Amino acid sequence: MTEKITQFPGTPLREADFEGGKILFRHDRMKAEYAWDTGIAIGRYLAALKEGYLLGGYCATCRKTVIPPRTVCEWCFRPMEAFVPLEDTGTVNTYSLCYVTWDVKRIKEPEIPAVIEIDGASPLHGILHKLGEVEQEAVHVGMRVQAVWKPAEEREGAITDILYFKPIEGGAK
Amino acid sequence: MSLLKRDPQAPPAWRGDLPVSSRYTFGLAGERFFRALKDEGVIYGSHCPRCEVTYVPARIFCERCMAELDDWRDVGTRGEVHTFTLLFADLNGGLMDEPELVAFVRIEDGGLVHRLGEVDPEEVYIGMPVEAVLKPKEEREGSITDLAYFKPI
Amino acid sequence: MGMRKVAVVGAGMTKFVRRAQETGKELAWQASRMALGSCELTLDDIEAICLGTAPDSFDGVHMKAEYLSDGAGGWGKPFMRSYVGGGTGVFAPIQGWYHVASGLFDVVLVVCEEKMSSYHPHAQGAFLTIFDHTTERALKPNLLWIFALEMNRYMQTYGISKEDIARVAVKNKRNAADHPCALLGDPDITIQDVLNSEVLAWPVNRLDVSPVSDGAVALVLAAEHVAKRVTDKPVWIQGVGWSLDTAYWANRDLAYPRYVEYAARMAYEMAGIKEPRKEIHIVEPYDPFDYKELHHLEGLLLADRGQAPRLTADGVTARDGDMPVCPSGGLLGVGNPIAAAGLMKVAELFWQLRGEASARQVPGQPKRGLAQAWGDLMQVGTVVILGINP
Amino acid sequence: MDERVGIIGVGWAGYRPLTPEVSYKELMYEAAVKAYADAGVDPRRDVDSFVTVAEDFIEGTSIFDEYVPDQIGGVLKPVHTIGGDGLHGLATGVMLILTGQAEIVVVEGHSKASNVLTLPHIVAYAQDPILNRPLGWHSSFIAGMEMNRYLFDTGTTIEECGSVVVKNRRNALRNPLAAYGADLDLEEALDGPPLAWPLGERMAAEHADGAIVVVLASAERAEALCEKPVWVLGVGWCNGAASLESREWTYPVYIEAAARQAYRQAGIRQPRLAIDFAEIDDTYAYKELQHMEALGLCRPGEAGALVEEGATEPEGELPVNVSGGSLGMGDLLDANGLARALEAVLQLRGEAGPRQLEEVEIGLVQSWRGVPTTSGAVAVLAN
Repeated sequence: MTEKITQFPGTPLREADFEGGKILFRHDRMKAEYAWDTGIAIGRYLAALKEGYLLGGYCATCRKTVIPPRTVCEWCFRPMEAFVPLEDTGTVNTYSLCYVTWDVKRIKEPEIPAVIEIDGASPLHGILHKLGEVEQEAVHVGMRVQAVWKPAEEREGAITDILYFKPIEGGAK
Repeated sequence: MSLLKRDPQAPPAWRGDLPVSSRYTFGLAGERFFRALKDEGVIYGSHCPRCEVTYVPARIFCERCMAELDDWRDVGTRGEVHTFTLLFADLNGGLMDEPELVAFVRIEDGGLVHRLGEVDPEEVYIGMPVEAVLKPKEEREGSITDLAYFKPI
Repeated sequence: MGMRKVAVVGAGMTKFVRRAQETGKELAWQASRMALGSCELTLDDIEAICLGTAPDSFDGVHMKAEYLSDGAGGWGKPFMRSYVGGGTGVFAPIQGWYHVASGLFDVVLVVCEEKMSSYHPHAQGAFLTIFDHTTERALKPNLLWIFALEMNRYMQTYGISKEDIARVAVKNKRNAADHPCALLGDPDITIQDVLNSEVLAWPVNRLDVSPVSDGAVALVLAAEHVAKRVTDKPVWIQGVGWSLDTAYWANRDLAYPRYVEYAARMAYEMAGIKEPRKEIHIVEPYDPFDYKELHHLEGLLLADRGQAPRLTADGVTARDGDMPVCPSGGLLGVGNPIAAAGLMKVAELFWQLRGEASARQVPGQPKRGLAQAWGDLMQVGTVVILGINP
Repeated sequence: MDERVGIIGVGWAGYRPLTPEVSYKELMYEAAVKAYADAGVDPRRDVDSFVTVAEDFIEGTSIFDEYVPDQIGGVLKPVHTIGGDGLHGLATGVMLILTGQAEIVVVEGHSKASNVLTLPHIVAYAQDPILNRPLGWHSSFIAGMEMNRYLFDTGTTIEECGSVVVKNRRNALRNPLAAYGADLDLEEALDGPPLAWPLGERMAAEHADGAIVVVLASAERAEALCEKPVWVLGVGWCNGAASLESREWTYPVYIEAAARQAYRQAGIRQPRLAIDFAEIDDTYAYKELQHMEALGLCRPGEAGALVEEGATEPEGELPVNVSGGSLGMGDLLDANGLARALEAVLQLRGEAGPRQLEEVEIGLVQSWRGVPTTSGAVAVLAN
């Protein structure tokens, strides 16, 4: 640091300081609830999930199929031409073996999040989801996978209507 | 605008929340201010000699000149109603049957926002002298609620 | 460019700590007061405040800027908060730059603060809410996911090993041992320590990650005629650039940060830089994770794609190498209070280019440095180029 | 300001209590497409920088600026978010152009208030977590206390505040963009349940959904692209005291300071004489009066009388909130500043239809970020 400045402010605490009344502190929790309007594109995307298929969008100017669908193409700013039903199979673009949950709890069996390029969409166009029914060692970039859906009556129009993607034996599809 | 058609069957809205759970320290000033309130029942202000301002509650910096404030002084427990309101709205968007009588009590160049007690709303006026009523020492925990309310003197 | 010249004339910062007792206001004040003191100015000399701070959920206050405003000197002054996620720390001085270069102000205070320890029980929990509320959040993702997904894609695409990447964590944490504000400075850390540290989200291990922290940093920016009066060593903002990619992060290749390239080109053009690898003498790329330093060096066009690891292995990026990278110790070593972390890098360039970085001083006569921050959904690049010539 | 900045395009969408048929992205996209058509620009080719205003907790997403570029045409371009009101965004756009680095800048603000189910809880989370929030009160207690002190110090009456409600909600009847037009008499305006005495529920603006996009251009590009640009003669913004305990309760000093900054740039010494009409924050009825005084449009305590005499009616000598203001159009949260600016642009272009004012040349626009803030901004626009 500049030679002139020698002493830096900041009062570090240890977790133990929060016990035994050493320091004053208080907890609070924000009650923040929402009902986000799904609108045209995402509304339709969720409806398709409920019916058991993945929906994309097609831009006629860029000749590109994207997922999830959106009403405007972010590249040419033209309105998207049409909804496009897609396959529920795809290719693992990248993945991870995650041993920590969203609220930082350690888990023994890792979750396997992955970006899955969806067949029928343009290259590199995929969605975030999880892999299942797979050995950790078997997972690799380029692996062919297929969606495993909840039974129709349990589906509610959500990304979690797909339980996970599992490997396609022999990559036949 | 859009070439895509809206699907009236589509779920109109997605319900969700934004989980925010917080743990706040009181800060260097808050630690000292609320410990004095809790242990000695004293309300501290801090004075900026350059700007000639005495902040209540006491803070460690002057917002006007950024000087460090180490001249802390007991400002007593009396003040005057600078303004007040009868609050009916509750956080769930409804109306409370029993409104809260809320005031900003001027002490030195600052003051405290709190309830008024032992007084009818009709009797309250701007400028009314009031005094802090603290909870008994054993009930105090180091919080703004260690102060029960201000009452007319 | 015929624009008004703007220089950094003062800087100050707090220690980066795991849990600060100070409130966010007090941290912002501590840094602001030191920055003003470093160039002997008072708050009366400041005409506007530019505040940078990242998610409100960390400090746990809605419209956090308003809460922080008195600590940042905003009382009775023009005060505005800029916010581009993790890129905020390097964007805030850009905000300060356009305040002065526009001609509306001559002297501004740029303050960045973050208090992540107010999110309870752990700051990681707040990151769930950066994902799309309708199409992704139901999967309960956490921040580690996207870093691990990006790191894996980068490693697989260019055949980069975990050892290559761990070398960055070692370099930065050792550099940070010379930084008086550092949280995780460690002169003796080895690559083996990094590789053996607990796996969080393969391929990310614990020591690949910068620590959640609390802290604040502040700079004083001044127009040319004021800067020359205030200090004999003003450090000029020669180039600024920022770019935001599409939010559909699963629709683009994570192996290469093209938005960092767009931001860098914008800054190079403004600074009149044709050969960045020759003309940039110190680099402070954003390193919340060790692989990010390499990923960003390539995006900044300071290394060929997939070749940044070799520079590190050959010692080019060491403090005494040809192109010192993160001499400060980076986020990995000094700490990562998000917005303040980015501004710490700009403050580092300020001190380095004035020869005032004491134990961390880069040898030779560095004339120009580049600081870069990154954030959002692997999506924003912010770049600032500082130099000793206007 | 030696260099001038012009508004060459405006676009809007929504302005209804509910907009269930579109997502927030589609609402923003609709406003953007209209603005770009109005300005005759293609965002992918012509726009140099984008500025948006938003707050995480209102959107329900941390780091909301992630979800902005796609629907306004800003992908892989300079896009940044300001945590402030629409006029803070407008001032940012002006600065970007005055640096000489950008020639065309887009400013966007929106509200999807209808999607927020627990808004009072979120607004309460802006209170100081140690000094105020533990008491657990709805933030309107701050407005109630401020109004009470304002009436006490200036002698303004509750009836005068009520007449602001009557004026603005009647003005809104002639504004197709206004969701809350109504023909009320003073008694009806003063009636209704209390929020925080003396502040009644009907003196507080209801929320609405809406998006507004404004296209700014350098003087040179503005003249090339648009026959009647609306010029931004001055911008100003300021904060007061952050804490309730050290702030000034009667007079918003920060609004006066913001106005002084904008007037100095615009070369205005006598605002009362120079300004033809004003669009002022009226989140609460008393605020319109308080702000008129802080903006130098009249002396402290005089605003109430001016409203009752009809001086601020559309046909008065100083029309205020001809659009209906927030009371008439609905509170668009941080997009309010742009809603005020939009009306000023339409008036200055002569495109305000049934509520068009005659021969207007200079309009004043002012915004406030609402409780518990002391943050406001001002802009002076002219044709």
